[in-house]
Amino acid sequence: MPPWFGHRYVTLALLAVTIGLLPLFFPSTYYFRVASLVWVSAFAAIGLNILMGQAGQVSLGHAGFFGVGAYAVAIGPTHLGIPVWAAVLAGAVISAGLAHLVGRPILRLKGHYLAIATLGLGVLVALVITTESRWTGGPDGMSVARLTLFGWRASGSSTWYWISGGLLVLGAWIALNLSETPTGRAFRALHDSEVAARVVGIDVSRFKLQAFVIASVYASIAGSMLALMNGFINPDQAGFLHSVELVTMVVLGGLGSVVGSIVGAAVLVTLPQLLTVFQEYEHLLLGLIIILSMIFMRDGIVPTISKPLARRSRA
Amino acid sequence: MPAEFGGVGRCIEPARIGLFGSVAWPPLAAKRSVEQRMSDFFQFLVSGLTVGSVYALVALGFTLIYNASDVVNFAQGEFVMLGGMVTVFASAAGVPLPLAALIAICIAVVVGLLLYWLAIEPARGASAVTVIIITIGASILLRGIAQIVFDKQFHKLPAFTGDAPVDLFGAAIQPQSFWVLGGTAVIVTLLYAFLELTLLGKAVLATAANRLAAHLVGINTRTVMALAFGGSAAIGAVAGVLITPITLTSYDVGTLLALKGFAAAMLGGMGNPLGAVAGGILIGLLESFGAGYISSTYKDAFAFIVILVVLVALPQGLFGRRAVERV
Amino acid sequence: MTILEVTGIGISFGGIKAVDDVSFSVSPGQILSIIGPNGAGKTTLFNVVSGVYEAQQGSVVLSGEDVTGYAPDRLAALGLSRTFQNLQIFQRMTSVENVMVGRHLRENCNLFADLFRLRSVTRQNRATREAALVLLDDVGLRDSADEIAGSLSYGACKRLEIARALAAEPRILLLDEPAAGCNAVETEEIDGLIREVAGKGIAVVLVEHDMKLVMKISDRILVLDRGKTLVEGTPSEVRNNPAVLEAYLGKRGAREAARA
Amino acid sequence: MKLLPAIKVHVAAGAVGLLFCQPVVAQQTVKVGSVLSVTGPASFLGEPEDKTLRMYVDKINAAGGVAGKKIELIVYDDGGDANKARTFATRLIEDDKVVAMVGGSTTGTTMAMIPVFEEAQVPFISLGGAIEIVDPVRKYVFKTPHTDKMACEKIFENLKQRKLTKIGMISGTDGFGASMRAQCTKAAPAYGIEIVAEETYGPRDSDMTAQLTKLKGAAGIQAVVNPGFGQGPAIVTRNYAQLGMTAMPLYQSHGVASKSFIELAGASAEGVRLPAAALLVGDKLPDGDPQKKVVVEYKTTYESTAKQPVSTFGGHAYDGLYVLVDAMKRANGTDSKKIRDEIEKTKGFIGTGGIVTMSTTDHLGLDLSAFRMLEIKGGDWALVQPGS
Repeated sequence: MPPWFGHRYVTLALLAVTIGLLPLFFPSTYYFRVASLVWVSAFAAIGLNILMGQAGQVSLGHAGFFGVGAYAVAIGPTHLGIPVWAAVLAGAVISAGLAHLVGRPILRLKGHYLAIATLGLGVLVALVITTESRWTGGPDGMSVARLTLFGWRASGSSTWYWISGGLLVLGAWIALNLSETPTGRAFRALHDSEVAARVVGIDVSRFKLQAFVIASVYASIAGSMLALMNGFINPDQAGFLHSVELVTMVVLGGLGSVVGSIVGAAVLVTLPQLLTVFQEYEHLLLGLIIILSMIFMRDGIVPTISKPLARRSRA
Repeated sequence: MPAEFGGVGRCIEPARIGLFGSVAWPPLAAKRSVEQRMSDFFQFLVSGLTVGSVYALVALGFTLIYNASDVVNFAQGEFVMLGGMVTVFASAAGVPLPLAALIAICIAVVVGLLLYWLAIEPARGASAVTVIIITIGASILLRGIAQIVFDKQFHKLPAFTGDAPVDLFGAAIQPQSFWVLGGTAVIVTLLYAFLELTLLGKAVLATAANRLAAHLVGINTRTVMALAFGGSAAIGAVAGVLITPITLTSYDVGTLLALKGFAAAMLGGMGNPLGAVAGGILIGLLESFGAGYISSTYKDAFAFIVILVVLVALPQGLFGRRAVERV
Repeated sequence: MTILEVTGIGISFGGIKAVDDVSFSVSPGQILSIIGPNGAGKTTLFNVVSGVYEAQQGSVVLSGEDVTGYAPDRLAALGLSRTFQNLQIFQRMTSVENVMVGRHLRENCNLFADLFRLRSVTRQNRATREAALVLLDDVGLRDSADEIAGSLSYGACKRLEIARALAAEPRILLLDEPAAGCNAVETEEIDGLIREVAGKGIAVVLVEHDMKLVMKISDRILVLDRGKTLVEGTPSEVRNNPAVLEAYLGKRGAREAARA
Repeated sequence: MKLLPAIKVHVAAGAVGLLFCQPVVAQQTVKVGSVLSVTGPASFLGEPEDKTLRMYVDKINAAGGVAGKKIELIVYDDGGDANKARTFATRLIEDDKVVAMVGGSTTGTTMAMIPVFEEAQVPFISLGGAIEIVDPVRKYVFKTPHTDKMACEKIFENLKQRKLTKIGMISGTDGFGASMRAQCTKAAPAYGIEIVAEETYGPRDSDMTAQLTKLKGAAGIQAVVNPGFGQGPAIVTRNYAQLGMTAMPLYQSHGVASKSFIELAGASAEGVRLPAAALLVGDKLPDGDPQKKVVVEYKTTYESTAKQPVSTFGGHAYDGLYVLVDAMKRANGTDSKKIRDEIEKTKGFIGTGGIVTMSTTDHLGLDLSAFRMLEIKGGDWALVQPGS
């Protein structure tokens, strides 16, 4: 049995156990709410990490896809009367379609040029959402129908904790699956050397596109989850600042590390909750923490911590 | 452009806002005389140039730092904020405007240098995206400090030479606009002269071209980078001082400016100062003509659509260097 | 019969002709070496043939099909594989993964199967890994199979690239200075490896500075100078061509050649 | 198995220590929560609201609190982010266990928080502007600021009196602007107003000359209405003067009802009209005016404590707090449901925003009379005499 086989399921098991046991330590359902937010953000971050960490392509407009998913579950049931679960799928399909359509031309761009192109894409999506108020409720957002499956109505923080938690495990499982497969290796190869990748026969643009589409679907589903969880959605979730937040989660946690994305999300979601007691010093501290952790853990939190452990285990 | 609108039928129906209904069609300009359309045109033109100049200056800041250190500094907008806010509070404290502006620029430069020494230099060798996150953290930090040191209100500065609008081909122009345009021109010229005519400037260019080589021929690349951060901080601050009388300022004006400035720099071609200026002006014009002739609702869209189209056609931006990959 | 036919290739950068009207051809099992002083355009020629650069003149014909201007991945699919002079290994991946990537075209790569890591994928992974390990063994890197490639020595990386190139089971193999940075022993191994490869009927095009190696294993040699073809012929022809001897091998090189 | 609860308690304590830096709750206090946009794009709303709540809660406590209990005020800053607001709302309900909430600076954050309070059945007095907050009426949701619908009607009423029927509208694309724009478009026909041309600007736009030039050129416009808040309207007003359009009356909204608007717009603001609460003209009110005492008292308290010019935004927080406190007094207890019922029974409450009389069908309790039409004269507010 190849060595990586174990790792994958160890990670997943640990994740599942964490999600399963965490509620024992929650004094109130407010913690369910915060944790669910972490799971949802982590889900989006894991997807983005496939694009950024594995395939090495940056996206500064990923909240756009998040917004597509969110508004799909908002608009679908409200205006078009389609069931919520179908709206989630629709959102994912639309996001994938959009990513595929736009990805083809812009993924030829490199580095910062790709960054600004994706950023532009995100801004455009957010702009449409904000402006087409007849459908989206405009800048103040719109309320979202509750998720109902076979007559059972999903509501309450704890319910969503389990839904988002389960989803996260699924998302992590797929991401972990990917990295050790022909597709995953192709991603990582073109990340390290595009020319070498092409010379061994990898259709670079095709694989970049695949990574982009996968990441967009992750973001879209995460968006749908958040919208359903909140029962309300507004354009901020599709905005530039949210895109930056997602990228920060990925980089802070560690490029290419699934666990890293979860840790990154956990940090960025819970920090404001912790720092809020510092009143007007909140933002100052947030900025300071981001700077310091990136200086002293430049590869991201998880890789920086796990590296020495790995070395010890090899020795 | 307005000529095409000529002769189109009369327009009394209310304009609707929306993706398809967003244009008042037939356009409101329809029944207007040639003179009026000319004056409108100049109005849009100057407004676009004015706003564009600010984007250009921010983009210039991006470029300067990027060339010297490969860092994309998302805290660039905060320099503009500092320029404006410090001037406002200094002059409120009774300091004469020119002196206040000078103080603001100096403070911005100090902040720029501190940013380099305390946040960028320690992370030398980290991946580009890591450093970008650091600069994002820096911009959050600076905003956080600003809202404590200053306040969260909006503030204005008196126009340098009065508010009485100047008539230019029938367009009413704020005198301050000329200050902005002139100031931008001066800064661009000075920067150009500095880079081309001074030894230090050549050192910056050399570092931009090849940091290792520059280091080997004995250029102190650290000094050059510090210089770049100080310099673009100064440029940003000047932009803030020039524009505040027109646009007002507050502790959080930086974010959007950084966004637009970054877009401008990329549109022009990252690493090319003149490209940055061109990109900034272009985006400014796109916004104002877009708002003027097509739809104010989607004016921000035009800028980004154009950026996407340009980059798809020219992956290195308008004036970026085409690099052959050496393998 | 020839498998690779290159005719009248020309490309210039900023007015300078890097490669000017160069032609050559190789047949299966043949070893063609391209030599010449630095800046003669050897690597550029490789980049054109392997589709990294687009030729401005001339044509490349691969087993009868005109492939001029094809993208590298298409050429790879047609059986052309190469290594790089200045390393292009996948730094963050392990040695064995590098070689596994080399098998890309030999694996069937289905996104959905991969996303859910179906049995078939795991099985294929195992097979690919085995194959990769064999190749690593051939280039003497079996022991460092699970080390991060970025941590390998220069010579090791060179050999890793060869293994990766062979993993694609090419019909033509372009080797850009495979022996650079290798000690005598390693060079010997590479020598043997190249013969072995050619023995399997793979056409080998070799850019190399180690004249000893070149003279020993080449069937034919192409001498480039300032982008132009100077001489083409068998080792003995080239060896006995005074112009080549003096101008491009230099006295030392000449002696080496004579001894070989 | 016996181990688990032990860990649980232990770690839970740790978690509490970590997440809760809040003071130890003294006996005999009643918790009132608030989520405000103290920072971010709407901070000019959230900041005065925050200051107001804190200063008056201190006052109330100094005077012995309400129903024999001191008020413990818990304020969270959502930075204008609806999703954050939603989380803090949950925190107030689940963790802090507040009996009522006064807050929600913007319509966006308010709408995001409503489900939480409706589900928890805790009264929520919003400071958001849009009418959709209280229409349809939600059992536990109230609000104190005048609706944007009322603002439109007040403006149109004044236009009608001036026999102006064709207007141009330039609105911000932020929540406030977009919502009021929609309301005005709806209300216009009833007043025989025709919106001839429409323009918009982004919340952060720094130059609106292009849009105004279009309005200037539009056929037959007699007046311009600018639904918007923040710095946008100030720039619109400046550009309006710059383009020499001042011959056409310019109407701003209650979204700029603070002295800082006049400061920012400077001389350009001369002659600009807007509907606003009496608060801005407290000293100019006739002595007979029932609101005079309240607004003058609030104005002086705020300006002396906060060291910045009074705004109607802080006033809304004042009204919300006292509507709640009165209800608590009448309920004579801290049972959320009772308090909610009493809030709904609020009658003739004199606040800075007007005289509030709520009912089961009206969770705002203000009518058009609460709005005064103001005009900016000589850099200060002036009451517009009815009919002019």
